[in-house]
Amino acid sequence: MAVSLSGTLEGGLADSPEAAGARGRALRTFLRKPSVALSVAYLILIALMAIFAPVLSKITGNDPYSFNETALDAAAGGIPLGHFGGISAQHWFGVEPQKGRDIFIRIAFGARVSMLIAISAMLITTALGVSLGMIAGFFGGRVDQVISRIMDFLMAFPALIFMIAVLSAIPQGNRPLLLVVVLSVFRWPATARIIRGQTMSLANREFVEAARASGADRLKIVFAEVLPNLSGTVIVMATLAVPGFIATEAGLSFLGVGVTPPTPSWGQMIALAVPWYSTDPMFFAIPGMFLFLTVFSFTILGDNLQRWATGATA
Amino acid sequence: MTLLPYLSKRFLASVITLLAVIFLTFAVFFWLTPDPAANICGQTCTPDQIHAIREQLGLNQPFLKQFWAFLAGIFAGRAYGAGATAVQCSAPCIGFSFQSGTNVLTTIISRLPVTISLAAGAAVLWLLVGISGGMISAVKKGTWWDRGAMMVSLGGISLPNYFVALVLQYLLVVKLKLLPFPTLVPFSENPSGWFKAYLMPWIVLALMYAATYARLIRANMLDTMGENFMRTARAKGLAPAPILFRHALRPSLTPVVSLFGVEFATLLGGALITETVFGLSGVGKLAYDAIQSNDQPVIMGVTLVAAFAVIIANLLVDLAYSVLDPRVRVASR
Amino acid sequence: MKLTTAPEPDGRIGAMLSVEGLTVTFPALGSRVIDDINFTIEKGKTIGLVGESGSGKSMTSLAIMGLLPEGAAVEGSVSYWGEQLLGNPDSAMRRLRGDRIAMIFQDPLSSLNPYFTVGFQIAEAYRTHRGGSRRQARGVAVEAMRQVRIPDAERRVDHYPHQFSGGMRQRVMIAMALVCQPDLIIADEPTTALDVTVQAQILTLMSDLQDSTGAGMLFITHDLAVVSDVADSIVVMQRGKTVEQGTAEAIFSWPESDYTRALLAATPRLDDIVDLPEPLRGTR
Amino acid sequence: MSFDDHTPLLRVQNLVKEFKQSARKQFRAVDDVGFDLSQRETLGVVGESGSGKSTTARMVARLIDPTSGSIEFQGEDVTTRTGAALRHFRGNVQVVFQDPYSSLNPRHTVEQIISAPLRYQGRKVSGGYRKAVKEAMDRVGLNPDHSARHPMQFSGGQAQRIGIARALAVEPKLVICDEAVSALDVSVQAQVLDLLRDLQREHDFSYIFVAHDLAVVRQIAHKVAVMSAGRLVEQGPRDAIFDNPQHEYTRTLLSAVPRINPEWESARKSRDEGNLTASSGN
Repeated sequence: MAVSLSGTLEGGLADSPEAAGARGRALRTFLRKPSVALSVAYLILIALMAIFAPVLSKITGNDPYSFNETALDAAAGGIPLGHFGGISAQHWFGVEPQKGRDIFIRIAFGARVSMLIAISAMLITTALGVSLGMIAGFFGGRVDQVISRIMDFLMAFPALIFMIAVLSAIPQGNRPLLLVVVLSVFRWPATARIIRGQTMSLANREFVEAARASGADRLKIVFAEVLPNLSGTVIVMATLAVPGFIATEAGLSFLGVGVTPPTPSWGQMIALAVPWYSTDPMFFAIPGMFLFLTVFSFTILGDNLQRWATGATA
Repeated sequence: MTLLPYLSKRFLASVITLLAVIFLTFAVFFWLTPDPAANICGQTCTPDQIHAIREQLGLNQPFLKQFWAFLAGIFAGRAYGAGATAVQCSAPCIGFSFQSGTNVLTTIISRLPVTISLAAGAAVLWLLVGISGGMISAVKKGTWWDRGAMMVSLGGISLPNYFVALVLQYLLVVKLKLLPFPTLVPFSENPSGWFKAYLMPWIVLALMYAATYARLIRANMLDTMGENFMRTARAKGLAPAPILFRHALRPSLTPVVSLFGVEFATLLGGALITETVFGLSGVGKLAYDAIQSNDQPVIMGVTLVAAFAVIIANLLVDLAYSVLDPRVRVASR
Repeated sequence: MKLTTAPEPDGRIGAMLSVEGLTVTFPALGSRVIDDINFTIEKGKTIGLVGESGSGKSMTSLAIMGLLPEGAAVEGSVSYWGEQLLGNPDSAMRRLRGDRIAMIFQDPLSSLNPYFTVGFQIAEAYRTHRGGSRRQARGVAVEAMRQVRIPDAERRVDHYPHQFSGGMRQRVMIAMALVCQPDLIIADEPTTALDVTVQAQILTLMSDLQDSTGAGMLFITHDLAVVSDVADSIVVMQRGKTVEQGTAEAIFSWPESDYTRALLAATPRLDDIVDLPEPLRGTR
Repeated sequence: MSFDDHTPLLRVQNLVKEFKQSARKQFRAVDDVGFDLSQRETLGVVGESGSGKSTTARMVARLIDPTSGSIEFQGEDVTTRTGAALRHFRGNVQVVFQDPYSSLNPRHTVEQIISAPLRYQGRKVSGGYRKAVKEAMDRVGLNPDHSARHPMQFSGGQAQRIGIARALAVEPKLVICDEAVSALDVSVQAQVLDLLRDLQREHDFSYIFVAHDLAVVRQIAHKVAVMSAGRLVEQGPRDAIFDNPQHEYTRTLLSAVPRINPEWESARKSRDEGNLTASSGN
């Protein structure tokens, strides 16, 4: 006779803080981490610089295009007057040798361009990557074969060389838009591959079978059951895509095929600084530092988001 | 042998990918280059000179015909122009440079040694630094070393290589005068000079990959250390060394091989920038110069050779993967 | 070289293994995982450690082997032939592990390294403690595989774990444990992951091997029917504490603690008579 | 086709399932399985790993498409039904899985999980979904106030009760339990089996109860089907199968099940009865 015993043996209710509270607390601990806090602060600064670049231009009285010969030492081959590349009250980050354009305002407008390109490319690759990744992962079969072959093909391509070739062959036209398209074409497989893998494992989970057994059709299953479990990964992939794009755009501009002058871009500024690297090192150090710190901050953010996302849903 | 059907399918996929690459590259250049003929004969050009060039290079043919001729050129060689002025170009022929008129393929092959020694040296560097750094971080998980190494690796990933190149040159060459400015000198003539010339380019190219590999090895090692068979190894009374280097490292290395296949595609891009900054006349610099002077055949040639190398690398990686992992190599009972 | 009976202990004092007041806590987490566990194991005898998940039975075995996870604090005493083990440096414990005290784990699928042949992994235990050439160790591995009745051992010694069924892999685990003729075998749920017919064979094999080698055994399981079959005496654990312990006959014939009685009552039996609702023939 | 009193709730005939093992070879996981099931009746399906018992259950739940054979539910053939017609069948059949944490969406709250089948079937419930969820939770012994929590915040036994509440909320006729208690501790297992029996009594559920543990099946099955290597080796009323097995495999299976030493059992029982009579009325 099987005795039914209520309560004596069963483990107590697992200690369960309110669901919302847990996520809120996790967010607070996430932000308290020094590296994350610094990165977020820096990125906010860069975003403000980018957004208010025109305002800053009015305040400082400098614009990214006009030459200021007065700040240059004509006798010494046009290197900026004063040390540290001509840093002064008027020119907070100094001026360019020979041309004398103000570096601070060019950094601000440069931030504007590269953030614009990086974020729009990220939006495209995330949308493309998530949808194609989910379709391939969830429906499998021939659809998966086709999408996977395309992804393999694109990933087997020496992207940088091909981008350079394409961009160099189209001299005119809206450069930023062209860059966004070219960057997105080669980057979406990276997101799609991860999303496809996760969708496949989620699709085999029993809670999807339970939904099917309860009469849910495919669309409901994809959006109501599978997608919520992918949100962590999507955020991480999107965050990590941005620094990738910023670095690649800067690389292309450095090689002269990205953002073409006169629109400033950090990569382009570094390229201009190459001939002066020994005589005026600040000229390449300043855009270089900004580029590095921006990519570094996004990468730290993405890395910590990844740990937080896997932690939250583990 | 279960391997044969798998590999033959994989080889076929590679051939298809290569053909697709050739087609796409040719198509892009066909539609994008303004006017190759005008480009060849330079500014002082009369219309009929341009016409003659267009005739000789078959540029007025429809797209598919030109592509077919180009494809035939790669696999069987082709002749440009007709009769006495015909120029023979043996297979695999990618055409002649607009600028120098030399055979594109021979130029690329002549530049290969520089790129190979750059890439090979960098590979040795990043594998050593990456794998050992990753392992130490995994073993010393949570210590200041681990946190520091991981932060440095994040930095390594974020540092643009041309910026690192400039910083190194400024510090090591200009300021501290430890190294000469990299000037190419053949290994046979002066090995130490060769080594000094390549040291900075190796560091610049290897930096990002060393960081990526360190993070990957660390993650793999930590996963593997959590496996049950590690507990079995400890319960058998093995010393820490065999536990680490045999039972933990072996499973962690296999994913590294597959990452190499994916990373190889970006390696050539990295080499291009590194060679350009340091002025090393490798295939990368060749591509960069061709881009500056809009020399389409050379750009196309480098792209095809690079794509070919990437496809071969991925094929070799798949082969290595199936040999390395017994569960793939040996079918179950 | 045949696996003979373990060498007679040359007059060593005390029980082969005695555990007194064993307590394991995780100070950082403020949790007490096992609390004041006491038992002794004699040569040739089997102690059954029974309890539900979270009772701390596996943690007890890891404490004895010195394989506790990071951050664990151990109190009390674990002595082997009178020699204290707790607090030993890992290098000293390593000499015992796999040689004098061996372990068998629950999940045969994940307890073997997929990248090395089974022969290598068995021989590895032998060479670590007995040395000898690679070829000689391979011979010992083949012999050990025959000992645990793995057919065609000579050929299968070079196979990989994924080429064996669950039951066969568990036999490999047992061979690995026995290859140095240990005094004590700790088996943590060795048959839980196996089908019932395979479990029967493995249990028979383990008791035969215990008879032939005279080793003592600590058998950990949640299944009362299995433990009644295997153990000479039993320790019943709940949430880290011993609720009752005694000979198998005492525990099963006159259980004293409420928890043991509740467990016995809750354990389903093949001959239970259960009143079920009457099915409705046809359907409304 | 109407159904009268003699048609069983479920009739499965010649069910076969083949999987593609390699280019040429097909692996037959289920080979010509058939059985009937009446209302408020439990069929125990036992067998070892690889016997095809789980595949059979998933075919009946129409989670996997059979290679051949027929499944009749309330007299109507549902083997190949799809779309709206299938939804009626889905409304009457629910599944409870082995691993509670894998069968409950970690990102959904308990309320969303339990009400999901109702929403997916577009069922209108008097008093709204929230009321139905609270009732179901209460009936399976869960605290209704916890309906906003996520599955990870519950113990194994409670998570399994959420799965049962999900099935209960839809008021199905047939509940397919695929190793539903195998992952639970013995004490919790006993309580869940108790709950399933009570629900059967109250709601006339029929169960297909798949398990590898014969002693567990003994607690709940009216009749038992024994499977081995995809084939149905023996089928019959519970007592006949357990006390007088005909097929060689069934006998081997039963003899392999470990038993508590009979003398100790009878010693304990007689002592307990002694206590009961001595201090009757407690």
